[in-house]
Amino acid sequence: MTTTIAATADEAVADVEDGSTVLVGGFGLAGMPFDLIDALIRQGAGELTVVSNNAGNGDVGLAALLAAGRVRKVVCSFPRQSDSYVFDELYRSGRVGLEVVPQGNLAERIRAAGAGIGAFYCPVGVDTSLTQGKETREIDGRSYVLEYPIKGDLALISAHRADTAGNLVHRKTARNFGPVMATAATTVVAQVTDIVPAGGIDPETVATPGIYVDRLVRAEARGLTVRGAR
Amino acid sequence: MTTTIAATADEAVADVEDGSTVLVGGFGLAGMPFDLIDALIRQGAGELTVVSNNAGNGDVGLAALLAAGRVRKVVCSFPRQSDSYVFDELYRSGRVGLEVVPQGNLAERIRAAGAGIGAFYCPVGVDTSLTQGKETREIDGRSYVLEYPIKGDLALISAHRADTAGNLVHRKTARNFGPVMATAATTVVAQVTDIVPAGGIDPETVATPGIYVDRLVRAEARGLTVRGAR
Amino acid sequence: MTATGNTPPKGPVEHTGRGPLTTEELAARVARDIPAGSYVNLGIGQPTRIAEHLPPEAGIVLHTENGMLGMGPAAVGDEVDPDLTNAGKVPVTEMPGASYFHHADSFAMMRGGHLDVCVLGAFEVSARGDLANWHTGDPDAIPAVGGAMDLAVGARRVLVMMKLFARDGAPKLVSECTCPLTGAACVSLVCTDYGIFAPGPDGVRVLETYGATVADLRERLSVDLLT
Amino acid sequence: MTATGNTPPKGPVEHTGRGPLTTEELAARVARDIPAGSYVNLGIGQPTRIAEHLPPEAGIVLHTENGMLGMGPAAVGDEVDPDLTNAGKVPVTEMPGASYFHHADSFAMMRGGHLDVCVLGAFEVSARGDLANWHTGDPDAIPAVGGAMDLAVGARRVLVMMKLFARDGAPKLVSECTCPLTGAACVSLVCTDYGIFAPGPDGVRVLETYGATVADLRERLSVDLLT
Repeated sequence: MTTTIAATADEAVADVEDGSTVLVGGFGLAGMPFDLIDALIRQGAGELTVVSNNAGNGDVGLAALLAAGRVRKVVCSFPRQSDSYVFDELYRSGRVGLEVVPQGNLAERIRAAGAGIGAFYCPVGVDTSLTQGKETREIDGRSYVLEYPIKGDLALISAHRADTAGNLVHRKTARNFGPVMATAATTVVAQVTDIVPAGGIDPETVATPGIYVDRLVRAEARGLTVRGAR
Repeated sequence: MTTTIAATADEAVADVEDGSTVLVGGFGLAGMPFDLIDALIRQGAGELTVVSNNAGNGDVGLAALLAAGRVRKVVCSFPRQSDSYVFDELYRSGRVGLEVVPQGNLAERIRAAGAGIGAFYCPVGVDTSLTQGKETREIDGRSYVLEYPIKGDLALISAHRADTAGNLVHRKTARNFGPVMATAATTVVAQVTDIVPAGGIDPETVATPGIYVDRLVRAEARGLTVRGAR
Repeated sequence: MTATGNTPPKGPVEHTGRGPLTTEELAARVARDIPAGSYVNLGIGQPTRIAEHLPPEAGIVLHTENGMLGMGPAAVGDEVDPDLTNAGKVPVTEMPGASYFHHADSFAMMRGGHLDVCVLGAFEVSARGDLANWHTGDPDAIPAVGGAMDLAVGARRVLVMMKLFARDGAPKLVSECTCPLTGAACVSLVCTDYGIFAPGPDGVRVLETYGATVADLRERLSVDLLT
Repeated sequence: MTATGNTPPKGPVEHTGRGPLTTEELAARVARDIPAGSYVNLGIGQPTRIAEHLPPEAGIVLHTENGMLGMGPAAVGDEVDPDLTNAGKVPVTEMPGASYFHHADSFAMMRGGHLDVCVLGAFEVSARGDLANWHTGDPDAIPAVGGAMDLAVGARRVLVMMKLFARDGAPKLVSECTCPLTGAACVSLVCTDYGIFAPGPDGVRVLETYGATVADLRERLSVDLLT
């Protein structure tokens, strides 16, 4: 249904429930929806399963959500980074669960959820510990593992610009997981730096069509992506 | 490897072999690579399997290739149109084979070939005659059919503009199968109306990255898409 | 014409002081069933006419499976652009807020259940909501499915717009489809010239009739009609 | 330094009048093995350095799995843009002819076999070309795979760039990997400071040595070396 524009990030995430699965865009800090994560921390929902490429950097964004004790489990490809100390401590003390998924499988499984694909045979990770116990099949002489969709109750993403129809354009490698996560969650919230009237974005350049976006909110400030960066 | 620019459409398809599977872009006439098909007719390869949404309109494009007797089998979603008389006659007289594939399955199976997916479970066509004999599976209470990739030896597509790095931008609904077919064939040839230097296309707007495009050729004239249209 | 009061009627509304709906009236009737703000795919043929009856202020966005959201009306004169057509290959226009995407993305959008409504024509619909609209079953016909099967599973609500009776008088709302199926148990609502019906696992519920009573329709249909 | 004459040598080329390759020399050596016009993904860490040794006129296009083709050198000063990084999250630049795409498209590109070459670091490579580069096997380590497994299956040729021996002197080219695998039988070429090796179903073929003879390496490695 129609994309709505929330007055604040707090309003945009006001109805998140405990136990939700939240897809969080971004690759490291690029494309990370900082305002929305901060609002989610204020909103207070807990027992969350977070699906994202990483598990937080420094003390901001996902790391702050983790530090607030709101996350039960992280599904990601690369939790361990030089500044992932918040996650590291929680994980080592058994206070957060972890499912490690190869990065491309993470993206493709999210796409499958958004594209109505029930499961797919993937050649990545065959004969490795990350696919142990998963169903395998030989197709045309090659081995594949059966992978299932990852769907979210909520997706929080960041984009460069939106129009009032909810169409999004992204910027450089900050695009990363945004367009895919937007297809795969019941409620999709995007923070953007600017919202222009419908017709203000060239229809050929839309990377995330408005049909996928439920709520928009203007990010308070651009350049947040470098706060705490290393 | 690097995209090359062919001087003529004939040069671009000079090495097509008998028995090839050829993915042909376009939806009706929009995005149909007329120059390349005409060159393929002159080149003479036969016993082709053609994968395309339709099976030709009027006497041009795919219809001309069919009329020349070069096609053994058509894999498509919608052969029957008010002006598909060339195909209709060949089919009724048993001179061309036909595999009908739901349109979205056609696109997704081509994508799977390009994306290294071995097979996927699809909810389309369950309990219909088009999926009879195919493997099915219940996943989370819903029925799915196992669908396999469709790969081409050659893809012939049309785009609006290219740069010398092989990046393509398309135009409106003429984009249709082009970006997907470009991922799924051993050799990909694109006819375009214009070729600009690398850097002449905004990197955010590329719909078909150059890595997928082997050969470019300038279309002799724009507006060919209306020749014989109805 | 329809019951829009605060107290919904218990049974079907019988519009008997008139004839069955004309195609244009039916298109308008279906249009009223599409909520404001919906993303909608209108199938080739009669459903295309619904577009003219959608109020512009409702902000309904049309999808065409050949790769566009925000499709506008049919193109006329200088607007005609061979690169911009609908799924029926008819030249169309673009609305503000439109977007283009390739076929795999377009059908992922459908298959993933992101469209709110699609409206399709039909040869037959069964009491449980099976849809037959791609093949008459005539062994001499050249099979052609297009996006019909994808659409049948690809919207939250699948509406059928059709005449209730074929030219020979045979009902098209049936106990079991005789034509090859497009999709099983996928139709939410059947909108016809003689009435609006909701098929389902328990049978067909009549919501409205036009130019006929429920009793009249019971005589002409072989399906049980729930009220 | 390498044999580029018209008559290729029958056995490996032993470069014994010198020490093993420095990291920079190794990066340059690997760079020479990447054909002009290739699409290449350079893994995080040492392989990143190969970029500096690719001749600009070769038209080699770099892919970064976070969604870009046509990646340029690391960004300096005003070029730094938080929205433009490589897979190691280091700010980079954009070359003419670049393109951006989302993660699913980026990994489809890899998984579909469209990259000509990727170069990865490794903890261990086995004689048949198994790769271990994502996890040391240390039970206390936090597992983190990133795109390693996708890259291992996602290029026509997978090159490994590593030192031949770990700090403790243990060989990293082994009969069987002891670390958890990233991919099985996926490595085409192992480029090390002491030599270039081609693993395969029949065992490891030595192509070149640096600062050591094949005989020297046979003494220090537990794998059979074919010549």
